[in-house]
Amino acid sequence: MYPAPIADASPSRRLAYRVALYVSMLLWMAPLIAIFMTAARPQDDLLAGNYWGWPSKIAFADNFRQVFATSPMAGFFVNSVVVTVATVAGVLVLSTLAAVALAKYEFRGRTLLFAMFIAGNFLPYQILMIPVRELAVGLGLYNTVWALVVFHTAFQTGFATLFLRNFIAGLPEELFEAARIEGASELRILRVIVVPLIRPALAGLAVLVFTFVWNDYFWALALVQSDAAKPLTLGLAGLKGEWLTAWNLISAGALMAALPPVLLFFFMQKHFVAGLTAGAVRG
Amino acid sequence: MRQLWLRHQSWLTPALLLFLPVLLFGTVIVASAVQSVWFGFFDWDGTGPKTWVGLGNYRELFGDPQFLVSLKNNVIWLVLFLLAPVIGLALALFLNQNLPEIRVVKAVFFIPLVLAHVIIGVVFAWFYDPTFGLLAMAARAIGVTPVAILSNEHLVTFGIIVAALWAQVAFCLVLFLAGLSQIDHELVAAGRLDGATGWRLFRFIVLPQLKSVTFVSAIITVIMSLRNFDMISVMTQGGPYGRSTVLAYQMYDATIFSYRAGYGAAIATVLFAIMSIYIGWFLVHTLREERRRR
Amino acid sequence: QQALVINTDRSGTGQKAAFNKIVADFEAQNPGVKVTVNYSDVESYKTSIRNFLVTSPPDIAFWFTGARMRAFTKRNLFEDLSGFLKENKLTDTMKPFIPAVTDGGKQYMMPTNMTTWGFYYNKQVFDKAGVKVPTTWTELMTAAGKLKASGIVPFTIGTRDLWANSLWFDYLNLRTNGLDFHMQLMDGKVKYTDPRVKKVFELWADPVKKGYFLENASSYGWQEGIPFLSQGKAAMYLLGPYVRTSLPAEMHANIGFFPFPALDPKMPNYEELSVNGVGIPKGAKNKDLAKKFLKFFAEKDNNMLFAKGGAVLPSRIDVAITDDPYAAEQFAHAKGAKGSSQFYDRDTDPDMAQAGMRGFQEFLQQPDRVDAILERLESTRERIFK
Amino acid sequence: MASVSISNVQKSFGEVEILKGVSIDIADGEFVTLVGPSGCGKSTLLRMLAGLEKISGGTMAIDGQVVNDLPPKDRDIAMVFQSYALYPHMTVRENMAFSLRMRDASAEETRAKVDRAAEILGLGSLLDRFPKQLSGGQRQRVAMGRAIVRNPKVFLFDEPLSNLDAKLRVAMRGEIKELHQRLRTTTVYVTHDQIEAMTMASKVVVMREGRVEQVGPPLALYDRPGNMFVAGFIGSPSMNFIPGKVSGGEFLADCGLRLPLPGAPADAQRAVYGIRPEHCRLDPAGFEMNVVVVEPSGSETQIVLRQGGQDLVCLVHDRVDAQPGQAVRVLPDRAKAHLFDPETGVALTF
Amino acid sequence: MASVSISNVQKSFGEVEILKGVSIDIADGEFVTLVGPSGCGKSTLLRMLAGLEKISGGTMAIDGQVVNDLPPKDRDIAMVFQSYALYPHMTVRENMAFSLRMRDASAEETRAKVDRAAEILGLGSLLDRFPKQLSGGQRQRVAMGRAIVRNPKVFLFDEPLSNLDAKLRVAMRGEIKELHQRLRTTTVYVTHDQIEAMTMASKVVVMREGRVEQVGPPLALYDRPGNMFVAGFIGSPSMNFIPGKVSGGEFLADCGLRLPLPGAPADAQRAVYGIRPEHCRLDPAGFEMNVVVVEPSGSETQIVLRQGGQDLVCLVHDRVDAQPGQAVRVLPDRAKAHLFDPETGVALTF
Ligand SMILES: Nc1ncnc2c1ncn2[C@@H]1O[C@H](COP(=O)(O)OP(=O)(O)OP(=O)(O)O)[C@@H](O)[C@H]1O
Ligand SMILES: Nc1ncnc2c1ncn2[C@@H]1O[C@H](COP(=O)(O)OP(=O)(O)OP(=O)(O)O)[C@@H](O)[C@H]1O
Ligand SMILES: [Mg+2]
Ligand SMILES: [Mg+2]
Repeated sequence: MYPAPIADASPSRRLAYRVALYVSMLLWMAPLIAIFMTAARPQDDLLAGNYWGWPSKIAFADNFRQVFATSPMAGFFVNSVVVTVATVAGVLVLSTLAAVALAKYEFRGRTLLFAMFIAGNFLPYQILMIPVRELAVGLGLYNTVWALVVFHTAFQTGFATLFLRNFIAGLPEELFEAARIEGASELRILRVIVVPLIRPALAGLAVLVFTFVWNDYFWALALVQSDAAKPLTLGLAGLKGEWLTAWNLISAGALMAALPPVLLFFFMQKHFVAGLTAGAVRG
Repeated sequence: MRQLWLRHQSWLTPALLLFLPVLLFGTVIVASAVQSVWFGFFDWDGTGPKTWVGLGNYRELFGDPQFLVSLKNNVIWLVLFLLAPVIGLALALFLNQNLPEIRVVKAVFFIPLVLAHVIIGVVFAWFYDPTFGLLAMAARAIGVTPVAILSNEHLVTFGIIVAALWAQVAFCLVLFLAGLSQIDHELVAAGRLDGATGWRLFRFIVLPQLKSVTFVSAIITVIMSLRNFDMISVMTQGGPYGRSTVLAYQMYDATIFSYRAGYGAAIATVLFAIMSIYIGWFLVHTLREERRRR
Repeated sequence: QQALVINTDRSGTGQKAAFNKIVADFEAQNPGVKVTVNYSDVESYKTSIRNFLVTSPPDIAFWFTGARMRAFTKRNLFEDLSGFLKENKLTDTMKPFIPAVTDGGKQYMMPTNMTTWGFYYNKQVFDKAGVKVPTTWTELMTAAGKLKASGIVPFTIGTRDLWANSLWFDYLNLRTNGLDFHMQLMDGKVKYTDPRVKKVFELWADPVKKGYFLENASSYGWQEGIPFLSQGKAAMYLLGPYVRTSLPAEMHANIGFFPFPALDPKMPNYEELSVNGVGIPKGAKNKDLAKKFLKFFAEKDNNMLFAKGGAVLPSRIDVAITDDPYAAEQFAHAKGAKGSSQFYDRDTDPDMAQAGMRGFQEFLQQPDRVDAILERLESTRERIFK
Repeated sequence: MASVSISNVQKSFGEVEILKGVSIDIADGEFVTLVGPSGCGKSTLLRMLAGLEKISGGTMAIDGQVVNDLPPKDRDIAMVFQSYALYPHMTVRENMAFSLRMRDASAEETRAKVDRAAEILGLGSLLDRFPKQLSGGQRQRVAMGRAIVRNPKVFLFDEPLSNLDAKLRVAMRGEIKELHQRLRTTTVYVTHDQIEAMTMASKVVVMREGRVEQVGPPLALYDRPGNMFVAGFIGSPSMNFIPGKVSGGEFLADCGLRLPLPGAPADAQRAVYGIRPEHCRLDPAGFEMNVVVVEPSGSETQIVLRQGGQDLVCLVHDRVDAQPGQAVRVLPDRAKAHLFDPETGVALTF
Repeated sequence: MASVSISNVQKSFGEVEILKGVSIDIADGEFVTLVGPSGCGKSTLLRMLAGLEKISGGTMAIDGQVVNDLPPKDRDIAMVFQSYALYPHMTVRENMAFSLRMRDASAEETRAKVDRAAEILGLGSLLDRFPKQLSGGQRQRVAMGRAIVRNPKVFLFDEPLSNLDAKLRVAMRGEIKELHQRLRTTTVYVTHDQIEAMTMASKVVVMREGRVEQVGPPLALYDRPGNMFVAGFIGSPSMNFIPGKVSGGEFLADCGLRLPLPGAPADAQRAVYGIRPEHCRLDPAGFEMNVVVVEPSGSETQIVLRQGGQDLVCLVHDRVDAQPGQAVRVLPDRAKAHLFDPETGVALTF
């Protein structure tokens, strides 16, 4: 509630605040507006140097059509969806298991394992590139979407475990004890008590992991090369084409790539923010 | 069997629960990290046979002018990136009001968070374009010769940092808004009654309550600053002439373009070592917090 | 049902369309064969080929020739195609390009096409400034001076991706020191601090210091340099045919071409000619079918179709593109060469190439640092070619 | 020290009207307690007095000066919160010195004042601790210390003892009372604890749903509640309410009991008969009821009786040897009975 | 229903010994309350009985069967937690049905049992609500409902009412008592509320620092506390303790007062004289003391008196018209006085 609520301020101050709010919002969003404008521009505008002026015509649809025509974007999109959805599902399951174990059971090495998940989560992941690639090859997963799924699942499980553990640790111990007294086995407790109760956290986590994985470029580059397995970000790089300066198309593709996480974010804003917060600071 | 289960249940249950996650995380992440450190002792092109060179890579590294540039840039990143929590906090204070539309406004401010860094990099590269970019146009409009930020060896790193800050500020903003929502109103009320207003109320009453959020966002910001790669790759590819590289990028560049996986691994190891300080710091903090709560 | 997997980086619109047609024709001719083509963009392909050749080799892979090819043949990752080429008489019909695909006397790839390099210029701009197509270095410099005076950028260029810039070095070196010296330098046998190399940089420094190049070139990717040319803000661009393919067809008429002018009248006419090829990875599953495809691909019509798609030159000397004056011009240009190198980053070690191109980028921006740059390149050379 | 005058104060949060015209006058040095069910607006009123909430209507004056638009820091008021609201990152000394520091008091002055307050409250040895190193009672004391260092015009307390356990609550109650006797600072004290309200104040204000129900000295409220709400709210266990009608100088309850009346109200009037548990005694002269529960607690025994669907709670100071189900005779103390209007709840005088 | 026998039970957390040998026998159907200061190990003992904590030493038996190594679900025990521990994501019905579901009871059986429990507790109309849609008292009732559906051998309650406000606490206390009278299930009830402990149980166990101090029926503990700790702990306000010595059939307090003794202990013996506030009355025959505080609460008045540095709290049922500072005469009820050994605190019999 700090600073003083603007609702209590004088009308002129309230107006000034609103104006400042909208101006800053506009400035903040300028880069996004730029993408939007560019995606609406015909190629000729760019060649003619009309980068920021009003588009000579609104070529949104044309650009998108061309994006799909000149590249297997539809396929990339599907790959992205497969990788992201499979990863999210896997991460949710694995991290729930690990988080419960780390939050609610006492055993030797618990702190160590917990520390391992935290540390792994903050690793400069670039250092994993070569060994992970070798591992993918060894498992016969190289150049398939499953290589991405396996890597992302493993990496995000670290983060998700840290995050869920905090959340689960906040669940009252009595719920577990009550269930135990009432005759529930440990697995049953997990299923009928823990999972329903952490559903909001799982939702937040799902959105977060979704954005992380969806936006990944580096690992797609390292683990996948054929069109059949490329996700959207990598496909987007392909949009640069060999001989094209098609910023309008790249913008259109970028918009397309940005759309799912942005939409998801808008629909799940509450969970997303709660999730991010819980992941960082226990509230 | 039942007896056995009963006797050992206390550790068997967590063991069963942890088996898969730890196996996966251990083999893919932890083992790979260890392996990467190991590779740093070899001369290796990434596909062919490896030659043991011991500390050779490191010896070369510390004499490599490019490495010093990267290191210096890393320090700049680290310091400037810490503006993110500061700006994020200021913005959070600014946005922490009750207006009907504030939810939407906040959401808009959060958006950079969900955008791919690749996309952000591309957008900012246009923004800086010395001929057609908005920045150049603005400069010309006020009669100043535009500076080609991404071509200027002194400015380039700052230019990229600004782009990366955009996303990072959004991140800190989310955290601080959450932190502000958990401020104890009674403490603020007590502070007001005690005569604190404005800056002093913030400094003595509000800020101390945000300590934990501040710590977390600062540490994560530091780690992000050390990890940043995508932006550099998209905006300058380390240029001009390697002046905007950081360790993460140099490692990639060495491995991919120069075919020197062993050398790259050594760079990664150095980066890892630097980051370990912060990871360790964070760990200690978290675990202590943990113990305090119990 | 037989499957054939092809990995390629020829993903430009025109070439892709052409190749898709060739594939479709092949499938039609060979019922029961299913061809899968994986298109990649060039930059990521450079990374991924090193992985997939080792780990999950396709049946056919496109690649650069020369040093870039040898990097793999050295490690025995490509199938020996000497027999195949000979059987199909391709050693004759593709004769000029065979050295590029040869390593240790054996051929490992089949040349697919060739790329020529030279100056692309805006005809209207030249006319307006009263500039003629230069044939000597002096003329080029005079023309540039004139253009500069009338407010036009003489040379546009984008060096963010590094490679476009090395054309200047390659050509100046070929024109001053000749092909042998150039190749020795590429092979790491000559010091970068050699006075002959310095000489090249002295020449190069002249237009750089006079501000003939696009300002802030390193802010732009090579493609981003092209609009300056097409919009008439710049007059020339030393590059490949992509200049034209990037532009809409109606602009082509305004874009002219001339070779890198002569410097030393005594020096033979060496050119930079890049040969692209296609090979069969050692680990390919379906080598016979792959060869069958290559044979089909090498047929006159297909070879030409593919070249036209990319606005490049076919790899067979017995086909001629007659319906396109531009192509004919390029062909003549290539034919007139007394000898050729491929390209800086295809001729020298990749590690060296990366360091070298970065040095050229710095030179373009900070010509005064030439000595420091060369010192650095020399120490890199010593490390790599020890 | 100052008088406080609250006249017809209103407060709305958006559409919702929370305070519907509250008027209270507090004399200089007086100790007033504010009681009422949860959500009736006690805290809101207090916070408005402190300047933490805007005043939607009416006026508040301290020492004759209208403070409606004065910011908190200019009102010279100290407040003790239910959660104590100690600054967790400051030591006890710093907590107590904070308001002086905000007023840019000199170091010596601050030190002197804090030391004096610490002495009064017996906090001397705790000055360097942090709040989390203190027990509940100690924290409470620090919160008071923070209030008294400033020597403000008015003390406000918002349920200051509700987080303490029973024994400590009793002790702290005594301390606060003693403190008031010593400093004589005008005090407004919000509580939901009966005993606190009754024993501490010279004046009790009973609120309900944003209105003042009754104001008066504690025993006056106990003895002469103005209406059923106050009657039921003050006193524990609550007053028994028995519906019925007046008939021939007696009260004829609907359950059939005939109850003695203190005066002689109009006949045939429907009314509610109120009698406190402690004013019923077991007496052979009484009427018969069945025992439902007997709860001896050592010093006294609470008995729940039932007859014709009507429950009656009785509190007696003796041990009672009655078993549930057994019939006993009970007699209300006629002088202590109350009658209320069944519609309006207003006390009937007769 | 079953008997519970706890013999010499010990518990350590790491190095710290929390329970130092506790023995309690509980008969079938009995209602036992466990009281003691915070941290004395009440909850720990209860949790050990439920199987939630390992037993470090001694044995616990339910119905004669040693349960030391039995997991909670096999002990047939139901527990009501202070926080109620309702499953927030389940409706009231699902909450109550949970244990039956875990035992794979049939749908009809479950429905029948839940409906019956809901009826007993008056929860019928709330069955489809979620816990957060319930008031505190309703939640408490659901928690009990959850316990009774199973018809377990033993009920355990850990401060089940401490989250409720005073009025509701009284009401729920009655309900639990009534329920026990109806079901007659063996019950162990932890509380820190005097009144609860005294009024609900047939047996009270007073614990201190991991040991049992005294076990007995409530009034026996009130009337004959075994030691000073129990004497001070049971009863509110606490018993007054006055150090001094026995001298000539009288008690000569250190403060100079001469107090009457019920019997005739040995002379010159040093002792502590204990008298409850409610057993002191104002009486012209008494000795003189000065009034410090007078706290009338309506039905009774608490007076703090002082003499020679000795405080005495008095609780009288009348209004007292005394002012602080004034001298009054007070007389302890000789028959209700206690004597304790000043060293060991043990009650002296005489
Ligand atoms: N900031 C606010 N916005 C909206 N309603 C509020 C706000 N603060 C309080 N209320 C409402 O005002 C009413 C009175 O609240 P208040 O806190 O004054 O009650 P109270 O008498 O102090 O109750 P309690 O005894 O529970 O502390 C409640 O219904 C509450 O919900
Ligand atoms: N898991 C544990 N580990 C270590 N010590 C514990 C643990 N649980 C309880 N204790 C300690 O055991 C002692 C007894 O705790 P317990 O909860 O039984 O007290 P209690 O009598 O129920 O107190 P209260 O009235 O406050 O609930 C306390 O000192 C407590 O700190
Ligand atoms: Mg309140
Ligand atoms: Mg307890």
